[in-house]
Amino acid sequence: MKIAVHFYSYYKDLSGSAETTETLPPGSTIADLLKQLMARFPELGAMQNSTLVAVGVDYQGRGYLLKEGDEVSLFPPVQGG
Amino acid sequence: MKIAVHFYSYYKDLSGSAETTETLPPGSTIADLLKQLMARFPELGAMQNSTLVAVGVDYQGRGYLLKEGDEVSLFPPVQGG
Amino acid sequence: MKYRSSRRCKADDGIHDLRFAIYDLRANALLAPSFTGHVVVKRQLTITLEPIDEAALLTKRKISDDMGAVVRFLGVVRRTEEERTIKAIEYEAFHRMVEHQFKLLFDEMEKSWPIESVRLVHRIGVVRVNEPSLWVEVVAPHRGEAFAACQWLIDELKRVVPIWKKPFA
Amino acid sequence: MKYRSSRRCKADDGIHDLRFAIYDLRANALLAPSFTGHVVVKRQLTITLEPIDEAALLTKRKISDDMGAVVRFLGVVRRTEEERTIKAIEYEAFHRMVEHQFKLLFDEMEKSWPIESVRLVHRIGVVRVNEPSLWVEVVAPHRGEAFAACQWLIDELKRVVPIWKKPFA
Repeated sequence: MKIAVHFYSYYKDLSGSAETTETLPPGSTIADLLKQLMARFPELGAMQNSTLVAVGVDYQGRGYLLKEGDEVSLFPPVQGG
Repeated sequence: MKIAVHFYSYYKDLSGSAETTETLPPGSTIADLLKQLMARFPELGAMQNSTLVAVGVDYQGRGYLLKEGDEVSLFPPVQGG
Repeated sequence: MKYRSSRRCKADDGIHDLRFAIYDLRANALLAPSFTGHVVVKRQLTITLEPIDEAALLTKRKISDDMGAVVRFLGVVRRTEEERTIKAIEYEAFHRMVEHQFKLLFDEMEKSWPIESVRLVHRIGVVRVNEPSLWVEVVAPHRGEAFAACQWLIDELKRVVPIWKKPFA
Repeated sequence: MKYRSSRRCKADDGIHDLRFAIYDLRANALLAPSFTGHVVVKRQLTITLEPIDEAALLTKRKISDDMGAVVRFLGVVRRTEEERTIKAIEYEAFHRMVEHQFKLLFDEMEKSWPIESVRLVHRIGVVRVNEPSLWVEVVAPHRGEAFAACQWLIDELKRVVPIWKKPFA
């Protein structure tokens, strides 16, 4: 299945792009997606533990089961206000 | 010695006046003044424990030693804001 | 300043604006005697590239006769950010998620405190030092709940609302 | 309404207005990195029979580039006072003592938090339901200290400042 991935804040700079698409086998979790992304964008690796992950507009944990069509967003800790 | 006493808030209504003067022997404390005032204004008696006492513009406790010329103010708990 | 083109997003009078809420037990413990169990909580969220106009905001909200406390907070860009001197901060937002996360926070506020109104304006794009980036207002019957709700909202905003800073020296 | 004739008392730009303060150790623990050990804390106390004009208050205070947080509180007369419906509250003040007690509170605030400015307006005389009787503003480098100082000031005001309420049905 194909998963659209969006980067925000300095993750955009680190990855060199605002979005990408990953192909994953069915049954993959966010943890699997992150592993695959870190291999492709080693610059993001150091950030892995503090990375926030949303599917659509809701936060999801590493165990979330991805499904076709999910839009995943990755970003560093938020800093609004 | 003569001590000027001012009443605020509903103490004015209870005592029927905004101020009075009490004559006390030297060495008297605020506790002595209150005892004398309660005898003269029994309406204030029930309030005795919650009565706040200031000499000039500072709060003073019951043991404060009064001196000639002190201006004492008696009032109920404050309610500003 | 490459995020400068972020689209303007105004949620005023939109999805978050007016709805009913039934207070839960926690909220009821705090209620004023005249509280009837549910109220209309006015909500307004504004994410904008424009400067925050406090004077205009003040003219736009009347409070009801049962409200005794209004707490307002203004967050202003400081000259120092992580011990460096800066000229401005650029705020970037993931807009759709910002709106959704604020909706969740407003829902939670309604359940936790008997507030009548909450308004929040967050400026995005470039905000210079000494200019406000955030304005929050909470209206409630008593000051304790107004302060608590306002501080909670700001703390949560800084925890979950996807907005990021980029300082400019 | 027999207290209506209370004199007008304005302490603006008067005794409380501007002075130096050396922060104690407790305050220093909270200080921003750029803090130099003493600052001019702007103080303004207004006790007035006039309605509180928020818009005018907002135009009168600039904050410095090191300040990141402004907390404002508005206390409004509610329709119910001790479960009775009222039309207004009349506030009576022991003016000289009010000014002195606020000075002591402002001194204590300066020692406890690194605030840049505190302004407080208390209306006295008859204040009708839905009208503000109290306006407070605290400016500080960070929101934690601004909220804490503002709440502390209001709590203390309600404990020690000789102002009393008389509700009118």
